[in-house]
Amino acid sequence: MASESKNKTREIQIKEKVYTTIPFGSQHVALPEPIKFIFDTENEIVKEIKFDIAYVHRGIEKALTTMFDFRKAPYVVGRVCGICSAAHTIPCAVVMERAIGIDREIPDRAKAIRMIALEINRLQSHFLINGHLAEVCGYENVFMHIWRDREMIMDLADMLFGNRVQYDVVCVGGVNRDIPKDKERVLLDKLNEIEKSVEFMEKIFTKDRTLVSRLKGLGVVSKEMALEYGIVGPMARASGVKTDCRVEDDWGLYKDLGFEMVTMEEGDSLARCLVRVRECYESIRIIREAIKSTEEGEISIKVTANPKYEAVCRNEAPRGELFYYVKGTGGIMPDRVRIRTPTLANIPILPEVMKDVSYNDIPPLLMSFDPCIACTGR
Amino acid sequence: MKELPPEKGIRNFSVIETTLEKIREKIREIYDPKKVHYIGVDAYDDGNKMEIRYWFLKKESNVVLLVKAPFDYGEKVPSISDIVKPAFVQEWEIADLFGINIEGRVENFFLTPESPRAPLRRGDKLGK
Amino acid sequence: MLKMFLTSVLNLFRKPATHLYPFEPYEPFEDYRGRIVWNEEKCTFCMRCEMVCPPGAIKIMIMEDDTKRWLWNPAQCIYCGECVRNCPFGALTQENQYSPPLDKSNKRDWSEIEREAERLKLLWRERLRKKSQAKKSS
Amino acid sequence: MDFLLPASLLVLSPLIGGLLEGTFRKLNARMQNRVGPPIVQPFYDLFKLLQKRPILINNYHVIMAYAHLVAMVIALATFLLGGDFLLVIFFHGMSLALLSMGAYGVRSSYSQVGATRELLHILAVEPVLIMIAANLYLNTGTFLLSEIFNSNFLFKSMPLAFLALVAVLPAKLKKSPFDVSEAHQEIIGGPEIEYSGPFYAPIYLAKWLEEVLSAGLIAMFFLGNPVITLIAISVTFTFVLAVDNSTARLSYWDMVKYTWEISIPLVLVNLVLNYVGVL
Repeated sequence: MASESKNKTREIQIKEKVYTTIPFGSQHVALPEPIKFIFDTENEIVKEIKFDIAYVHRGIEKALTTMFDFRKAPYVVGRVCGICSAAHTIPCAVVMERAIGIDREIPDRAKAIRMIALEINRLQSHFLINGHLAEVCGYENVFMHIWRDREMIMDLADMLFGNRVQYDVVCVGGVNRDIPKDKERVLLDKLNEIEKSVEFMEKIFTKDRTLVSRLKGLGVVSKEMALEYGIVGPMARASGVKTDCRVEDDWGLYKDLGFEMVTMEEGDSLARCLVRVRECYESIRIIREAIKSTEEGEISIKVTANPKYEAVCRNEAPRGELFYYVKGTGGIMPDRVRIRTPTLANIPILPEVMKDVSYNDIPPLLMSFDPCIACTGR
Repeated sequence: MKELPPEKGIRNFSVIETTLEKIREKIREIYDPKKVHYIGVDAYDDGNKMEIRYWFLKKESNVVLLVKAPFDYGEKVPSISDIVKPAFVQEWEIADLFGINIEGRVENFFLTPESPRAPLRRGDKLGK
Repeated sequence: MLKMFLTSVLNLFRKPATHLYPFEPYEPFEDYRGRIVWNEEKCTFCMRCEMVCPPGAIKIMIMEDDTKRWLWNPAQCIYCGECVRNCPFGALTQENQYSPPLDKSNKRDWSEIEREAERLKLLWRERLRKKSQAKKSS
Repeated sequence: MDFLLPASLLVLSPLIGGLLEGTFRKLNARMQNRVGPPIVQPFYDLFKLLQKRPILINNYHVIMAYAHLVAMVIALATFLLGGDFLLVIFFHGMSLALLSMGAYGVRSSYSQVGATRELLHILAVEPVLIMIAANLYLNTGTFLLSEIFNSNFLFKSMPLAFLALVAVLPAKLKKSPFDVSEAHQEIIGGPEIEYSGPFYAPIYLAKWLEEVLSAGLIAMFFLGNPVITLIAISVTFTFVLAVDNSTARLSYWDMVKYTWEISIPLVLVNLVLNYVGVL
């Protein structure tokens, strides 16, 4: 009897492959955001992945249709995500304007200020994620340096818009505050300094041997795979997919200012990181052009009607394509608002990429995707 | 961007209306990863009827496409995640938010078990 | 690697970038969106600020003897400045100072205030209705 | 006199270790262009840890933490009181092994992974130390530290062995690029993760003692003039910290590979050179 049961257990052991299960999240040092991965590993190589994002649903889509009128909507969606606050407020304002039917009348100066807000937002987000990427590689010093320089950008936003994180400068019908001449000058001076720290960042991420050896060839997403999974933003551009909503949608003046898309072919973590670094140069250039091309003047128009059409807006958030849809019915609150955040588009590919990667490479791989779970939960 | 007349109540996207039975074929017809970018899944509930909506982008012309199909409450909705690979995440999300019975959905993917059921549903409430 | 090595060693002789906040005061920028200041003399209690406030941090209480009070919750306020821009009489201004930290002396039960304001508003509407009825009948 | 200085060093070693750790943190912060905590911060930490509410996972787990400390104390005592150098190495290795044994005693997978990596640390560090011991024997004719300490400026005859020691110091002190067993961003402290409050205190203390032991190992090469000894220790530690601040963490196999490919050949070359009589 005893031997029989012994045989049984042995059989079970042979049948079932025994993996070491390593949980990652819902709170983890490398990614302090509420997403949970469960990795089944063998000799620290990830074999199976499960994930769960059911932690932070805040019902913002519902709140926009039941609690806040359309004028307040940009302020509400600014709170979807702290890092890409401007990136959310702009398409929300634009989509409301389109639903009202006044999107053609927005003055150029307002568009330029929106672009400046978005690009400053992008700069600080890219600094944040690249610093964080260095940190999860165990490179605390680069993290400290990049975040020290990021403080400059935060101060810039503070000076221009009155707050470090929540710019709240965009409203339906234009923007809230203009950038006076003296601030423009300070902004241009600061941009030179920021450019220097971007150069520092580029030097580190291209030259530093330990960092490059960690990131090179890690989590390669080929172009076919990127297209198949419909990934967006810097991740797609790092795989050679030419997609950028700044030129695809026309709420801003990007086409007029000669926007150049940054793409790379490698598709690994290092490429994703370098695309972000190089986008920083482009952002700085766009801010300069935006200031140069427009004069102080009208910054908003009066909004008298309520949203009555269905409209969409696509915006390039720091993390990728952000999609807003609004269905207005003529009432003060829209009937349905849909927010498709970039991370939601990038999540499906993660399990594919993470398979057969060593566990100690998982944090850099995950951070190179730049997930923002607070956005995803909404 | 192609603009439809405002009388139809739609700005800067074009609509393909179809039925629930035909939606898979329709999407198979449209979707080609090289030419069409998949944006997302959405649902809409006007209180009497539900609608499932798939958003795409035609890359060449930058036109946003909406493929939509109405259906009744409780009807089983086919999944398109075998045609459009990344669709499953958002399908499960709207399945949770609207209480739609989508093929292959995972319960409580987006909401916690304690949260209200189907918060965005208007008619035919599911209750707690 | 070498670059960072040199930077690290040189940093030993540089001034650290840390701002030791409570010991070194931090000056907010000129246009920082800080606390909202209410000027009672200019205010006509038009209720516009209460209407436009996104989080509902401004409440106007209409007491039973028709005196009015303007209440602002610094903890709920998102400091967007929408009320200041929308005030037709310039009764609201935004300072560049941070709002003071909440402690026992200035913390109030805001949900209680909200409920009270709603109740008083209903009473006020009732009074208005009665007044207009009286006018009509006269 | 011969006994008084080592004994007083041993008694004061927690104090010295704490100050060393505090200096490390301060230097680390300054290298990252920060101000950093005060130098006595480790003592604040230790007292805070001792005051915390004890949460016991299992007895075995906690006993191993104390055993880790005791083995480290024995290693340090043997070193300072002039015992056998091999004994120091064995007790040092044993204390790390005890730590990973304790880590295997809990179900947390971070702890388990960390324990495996800790064993790899032993695999990386100890062979180099043993090779250095062999080299010392060739030079001084003894493993007894009391006699080795009488020798003057060993660095002259075994510079490559010293370089090998510097190369394994990051792995020994768990500094980047070889902090794989701690790997804060991957396994959150590894073998230490499940210890908390007063049960973490012995591990924290053992870390200080390990720093003192490392300082002693460096000092061993520069005996003779106390000023030179102190300068050597501070320069070496600054170098290790600067390396810590200028590298990313490599994988655990890289750690074993680098130490075996660089440190051990270095000592071997030194050994051959000593044997031939060049150095």
